[in-house]
Amino acid sequence: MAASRLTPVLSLASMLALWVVAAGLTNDAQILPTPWQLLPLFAQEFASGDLLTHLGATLVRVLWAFTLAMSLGTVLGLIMGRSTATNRWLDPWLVIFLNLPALVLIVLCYLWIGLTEAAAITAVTLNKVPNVAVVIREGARALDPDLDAMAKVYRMSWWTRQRHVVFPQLAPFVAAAARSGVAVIWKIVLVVEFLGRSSGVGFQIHLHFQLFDVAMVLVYAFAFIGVMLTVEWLLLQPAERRSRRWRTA
Amino acid sequence: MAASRLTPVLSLASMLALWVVAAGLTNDAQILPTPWQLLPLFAQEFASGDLLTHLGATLVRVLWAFTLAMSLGTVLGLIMGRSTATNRWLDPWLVIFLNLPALVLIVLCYLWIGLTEAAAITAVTLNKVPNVAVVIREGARALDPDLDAMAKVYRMSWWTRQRHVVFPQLAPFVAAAARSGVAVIWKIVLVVEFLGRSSGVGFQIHLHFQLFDVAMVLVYAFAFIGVMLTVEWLLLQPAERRSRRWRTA
Amino acid sequence: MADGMISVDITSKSFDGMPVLGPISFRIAPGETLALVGPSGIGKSTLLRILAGIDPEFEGRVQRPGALSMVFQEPTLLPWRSVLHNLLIPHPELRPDAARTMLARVGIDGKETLFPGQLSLGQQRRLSLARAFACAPKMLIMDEPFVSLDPETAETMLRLTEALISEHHPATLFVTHDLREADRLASRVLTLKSTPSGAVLGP
Amino acid sequence: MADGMISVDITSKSFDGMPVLGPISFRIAPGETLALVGPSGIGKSTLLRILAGIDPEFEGRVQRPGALSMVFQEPTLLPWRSVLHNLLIPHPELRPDAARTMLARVGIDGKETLFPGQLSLGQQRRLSLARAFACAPKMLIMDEPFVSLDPETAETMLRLTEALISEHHPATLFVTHDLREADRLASRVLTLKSTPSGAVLGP
Amino acid sequence: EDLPTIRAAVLKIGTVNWELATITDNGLDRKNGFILDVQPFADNGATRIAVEGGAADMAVADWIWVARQRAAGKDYVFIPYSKAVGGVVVPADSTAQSIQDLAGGKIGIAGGPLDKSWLILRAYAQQQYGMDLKADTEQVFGAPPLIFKSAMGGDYAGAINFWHFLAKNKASGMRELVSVAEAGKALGLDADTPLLGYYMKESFLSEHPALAQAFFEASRAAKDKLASSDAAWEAIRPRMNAASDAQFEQLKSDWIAGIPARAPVDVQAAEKMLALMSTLGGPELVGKATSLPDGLFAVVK
Ligand SMILES: Nc1ncnc2c1ncn2[C@@H]1O[C@H](COP(=O)(O)OP(=O)(O)OP(=O)(O)O)[C@@H](O)[C@H]1O
Ligand SMILES: Nc1ncnc2c1ncn2[C@@H]1O[C@H](COP(=O)(O)OP(=O)(O)OP(=O)(O)O)[C@@H](O)[C@H]1O
Ligand SMILES: [Mg+2]
Ligand SMILES: [Mg+2]
Repeated sequence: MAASRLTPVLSLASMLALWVVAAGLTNDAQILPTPWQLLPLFAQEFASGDLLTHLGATLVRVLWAFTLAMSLGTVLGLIMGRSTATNRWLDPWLVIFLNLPALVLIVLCYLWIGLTEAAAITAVTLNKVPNVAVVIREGARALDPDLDAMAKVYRMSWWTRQRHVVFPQLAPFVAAAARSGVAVIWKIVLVVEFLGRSSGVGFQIHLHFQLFDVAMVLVYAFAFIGVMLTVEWLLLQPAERRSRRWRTA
Repeated sequence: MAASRLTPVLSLASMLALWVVAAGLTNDAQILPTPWQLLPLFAQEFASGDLLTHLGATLVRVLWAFTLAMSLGTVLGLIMGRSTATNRWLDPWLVIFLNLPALVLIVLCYLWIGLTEAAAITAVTLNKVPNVAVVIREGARALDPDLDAMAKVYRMSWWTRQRHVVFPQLAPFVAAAARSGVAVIWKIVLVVEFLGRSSGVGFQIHLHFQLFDVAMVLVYAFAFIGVMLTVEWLLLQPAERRSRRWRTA
Repeated sequence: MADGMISVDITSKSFDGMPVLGPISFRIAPGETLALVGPSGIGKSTLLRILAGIDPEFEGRVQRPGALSMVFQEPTLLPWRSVLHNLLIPHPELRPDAARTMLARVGIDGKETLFPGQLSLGQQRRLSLARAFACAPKMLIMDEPFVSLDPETAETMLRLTEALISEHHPATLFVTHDLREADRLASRVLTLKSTPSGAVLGP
Repeated sequence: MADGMISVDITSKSFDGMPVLGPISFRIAPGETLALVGPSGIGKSTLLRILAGIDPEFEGRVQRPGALSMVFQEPTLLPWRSVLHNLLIPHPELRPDAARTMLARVGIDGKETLFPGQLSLGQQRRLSLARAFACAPKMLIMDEPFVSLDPETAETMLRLTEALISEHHPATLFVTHDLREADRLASRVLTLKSTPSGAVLGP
Repeated sequence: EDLPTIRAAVLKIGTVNWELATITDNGLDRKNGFILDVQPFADNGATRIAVEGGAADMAVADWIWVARQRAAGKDYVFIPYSKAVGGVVVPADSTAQSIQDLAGGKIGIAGGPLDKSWLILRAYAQQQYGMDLKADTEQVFGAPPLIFKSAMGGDYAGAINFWHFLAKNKASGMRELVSVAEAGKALGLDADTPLLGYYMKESFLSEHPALAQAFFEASRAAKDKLASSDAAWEAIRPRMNAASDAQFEQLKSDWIAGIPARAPVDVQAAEKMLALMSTLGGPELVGKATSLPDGLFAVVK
C-alpha cells in the first residue's frame, strides 16, 4: 500500500529526470528550459497575481463547457445509440459537427453572438458535444438487453432505470469521454481564448509563444496540468475506484 | 429499407436548409455565405488542382498520424487497463501528455526535429496517443474475467486470445476512439499545418482566415468533411454493422 | 372474460423467418399454477418472454395483469449493486428489514453487502427468486427456477414457492424439466411439442 | 507419484479473509471419474477453479496435466462468434467436419452459423459440452454439466459423456446435484461439508 | 464631458502598443477630444473578429488587406501608422552579398506564400538578377516566432520576417541582406507609402465626423514624442520585451525609421503598389480589389 502510494511520486520524479536530461541535451533555455529555470518565473507570475487570474478564468470556462458538453453529449449519444431511426437522422449532422474545424465554429460563434464569454463557452461546447456523443453512443449500443428486459418486467421508473441499470453500464464510456473530454475542451479553450478573449491561460500561452518565450509558455501549461493532476488524484480516481469496486471484488 | 437509405440524404438536405436560413438571417456573405455562393469557388479550386493537392497532403498526414496514434494508444491502453502496477507508473505521464497544449508539443517537435513532415506527424501522434490510451484503458478494465478464464483453460494462443476474446470486447471502445480520434487528429493537423507546413487544408484555411475569406475557409473545411462522410458511409458504417451483427441478431 | 384471467392467443412467432412457435392458446385463472414442459430448444423461454411482454414481435394477442414477477432462466442481477440493493431497487416500496427477511428465507442472509459476482451461481439464482417473491405479484412467471440447487435447498425453495403462492394467489406459469416438481406445484401441465410450423401445445 | 496422477492438496482458500475451503486433499488417477457433491454455496466451483488453474490465490499445491477441458457452470461462450467458431477457436486443430459431427452429437446440428445469443440456454450448455469434448483432454472438469436439459436430452448427454470418457480415458471431476448421475458416471463421490474453517471433504 | 470612445483591438505584444501606450499615458487622446480604450488580444485574427463582431472600433492591418475587405463590401477605412517593413537577414557568418547568393539554399518565411515581403523580394530578384527566387531556393513557411527561432539557430541561408523579429535577429549579429523597402524602391515603389495602418468602420466614423483627424493628430503627437524623447522610450520599455540593451536600441531605431512623413497617403503610389501586388499575388491576395476602392484612405492631414 505504502509502495503503491509512492509510485506516482516516483513516476513524476522520473519524468522530471527525463526533462532535465532533454533540457541538458537541447542546451538552449529558449527551446527547453530546465525545471529550475521555471521556478522563479512561476513565483513571479504567482506573486503578481497574473497566474491565478488567468488560471481562474480558464478553469471557469473549462468547467462550464465541460458540464454542458458532457450532459448534452451524453443525452444525444444515449438517444442515438438506443434508437436506430434517430441515429439515421442525426448521424450525418454528427459527422459534420465532429469534423468542422474548431476555428470555423469559434469564428462563427464570435461573429454571431459577439466577443462575449457566452460565445466562447458556446463555441467550446459545440466543438466537444459531438465527441462525447460519439463515445456514449457506442456505450448505449453495448447495453445488455437482458437487464433491459428485467427492468421492464419489474416496471422500474425511468429514473431508477437510468441510475441503476443504464448508467453503470455506461460508466466506462462516460469515464473515457470525461477524461479525454476535459483534455480536448481545455485545448479548444486555448484556441477560443487566443481568438477572442483577453484573459485565460490560452491568451497567455499564445502571447508568450509570439514572443518566443517558451519558459513562460511552459509555466502556464504546467499550472493547468497541475490542476488537472490534482483533480485526477483527489476526485476522479477515488470516484472511479468506488464505482469499479464490483469488478475487482 | 428504401426509406432508411433515404434518411441520411434527407438529413443532409435539412442541414442545408438550416444553413440557407442562417445565411439569410446573417445576410452578409463575408460572415456566412450561402451554399450556392461556395459552388463556383469550389469549382475554381478544384479546377486549379489546389483543392486536391492540399486535401491530399492533409489526408496523408491524417492517415499516418491516425495509424500511429491508434496502434500505440491501443497497446498502451490495453497494458494500462490490464496491469494495475503499470498503470500506477504510467498514469501521471498520461495525464501530463493528455493535458499538454497541442501548441507546446508542436513547437517542441518543430524545433527539435525541424520544420519537416516527420516533425508534423510526430507532433500530431504525440498529441493523440494519450486520448486513445485513455479510452482503450476503460475498455480493458471492463473485460470479462470469465472469458479470460475460458481462454486460459483452453490454452488459446496469444494471438487467438487478442483476436477472438479481447478485441471483440474492446470493439465499442476502439470504434469510439477511432471516430472521435480522426476528428481530433484532423483538428490538430490543422494547427500543425498552419504553424509550420506549406501545404494542406489547415494551411489553406489559415491563409484564408487571415484574409478574412470565410467562403474559402468553408470550401476547404467542407472538402475534408466530404471525405470523412464518404469514409463513414463506405467504410466505417458497413464495417461496424458487420462487427455488431451478433448484438442485433 | 373473467377479471384477472390471463389469456394467451399466439398465432405464430418466428426468428428470421424460422417459425419457433405455432398456434398456441391457453388461459390461466388467478391463483392457478401451470407447469410448462418440453425439450430443450423448443421455445419455452420464447413463450414466457412473449407472455411477460418482453418480446412484442409475434402474431397474436396476450392479456396479462400489470403487476408481474419473473424468474429468468439466468439470474439477471445488477452486478454493480449489492445483494440487498438488488432486492430494493426493483421494489422501492420494500422495507429493508422485509428485504432481509426475504433473503433469509432463500438462505442467503449475511450476504447483503456482497456483489452478485461474489455469490455462487446457486446463491444468485436464489436471489433472483427472492426478487420475484418480494412483492405480491398478480402473476408469476418462472423459467426453471430450481435448477443448480442441491436437493435439500431445492426442497426448501419449493416449499417457499408453495407458501408464497398460497399467500398471494398469483397466476403462475413455470418451466421445469422435473415432472415431480410439476406435479407438486401445478394443477395443469402444458407440454410443448414440435411441428413443422413451430411448437404447439401437445397432449 | 504415478505418471498423469492428479493431486490436490489445498490447505485453505478464503475470499476477503472469509475462509471458503479448509484442508482438502485427494487424488484422481488417469481414467478415473469422480463426482463432487455438496450444498449450494459451499465451494464446489471454487474448488474446480483452483483445480483448473484459473484461480491461483490459495494456499496449497495442485498437480494437473496441461491438456484439460472444462465445462463451466455457465456456458461461457464467445457471443460474437458463430456456433461453429466457438468450437474451432479453442481447438484450431479441429477439422470443420469433425466439429460439425460433434455439434450433431450434442444435438445442435443446423445451427452452425447462429450466434450463441440465438440459442436457447440448454443449447448453449450443450455447445459448451461439445467444446469440452472436441479434443482428447487428459483431464475433464465439469460444473453441473447436465442441468437445464429435459430428461431425454440429459440422458443423451450422459451417454455421450460415458462414450467419450471410455474413448479418451481422461481423469474426470464433475459437480452434480443428482445422485443418480453421480452413481452412473463416477467411481467415487467426494462430498463437501461445511466446517468453521471452510468446507472439507465429508464422509 | 462625453467624449467619444475608440475601442482599439490590438495584439497585446504588437509594436503598435508602443504608440497607443504613449497616447494614453500622456493623455494625448483626451487632448484631441476622444478616449482611447485599448483591448489586448493574443492574436491578429482575434483583433479582426473583434472589429467585425462589433466588440471594437479599430484594429491594425496593412492597407492591401483593408482594400481587399473594402472591395468585398466592408466599409473599412484606413489611417496610416507605419512604413516599417521586413527584409531578409542572413547568419552572421554568411558570405552572401546579394539575394542572388541565396540560390540553392533554404529560406525561412514567416507567414505563407502570399506574404507581401516575400512577393516583393521575388519580384526584386527577378528584376535585378533575372532570378526565380521561388524555383532557385527551398522555402520553409512557418509561424513568425518559429522562423525567428530557427533563423537564430542558423537553420536557413536567409530568413524573411516581420521587422521586430528581424530587429532581434540583427541585435544578435545577423545581417540584413536587403530590406523590403530597398527592394520596393528598386521596383519603382514609393518607400514612403505607409503600408501598415489603423482601420475603422466608415459607419463608426460618420457618427463622429472629426474623429479620424483627431485620432491621426494623437498618433502623430505620439510619434513626435517618441522620435524626440528618450524618456518616452524608457516609459514604454517594459512592454517592449527587449531582452538586452542591443535589442532595445535596435527596436527603437527601426521603429523610428518606420515613421512615415506626415501627409495623406499618396494615392498614385498606392495604386502602383496595388497593381504590383495584384500581378504578384493575384486574386488570392487582393481579392476583388484590382484597383484602389474609393474612400479607402481616411481624409487626414
Ligand atoms: N469473489 C468472491 N468474493 C467473496 N466471496 C466469494 C467470491 N466467490 C465466491 N464466494 C463465496 O464462496 C462461497 C462458495 O462459492 P462457490 O461458487 O464455490 O459455491 P458452489 O459450491 O459452486 O455453489 P453452487 O452450487 O451454488 O454453484 C460462496 O458462499 C460465495 O459467497
Ligand atoms: N434471437 C434468436 N434468433 C434466432 N433464433 C432464436 C433466437 N432466440 C431463440 N431462437 C431459437 O428459438 C428456439 C427456442 O428457444 P428457447 O430459448 O425458447 O428454447 P427453450 O425451450 O427455452 O430451451 P431451453 O430449455 O434449452 O432453455 C431455439 O431453437 C433457438 O435456437
Ligand atoms: Mg429456455
Ligand atoms: Mg458453483
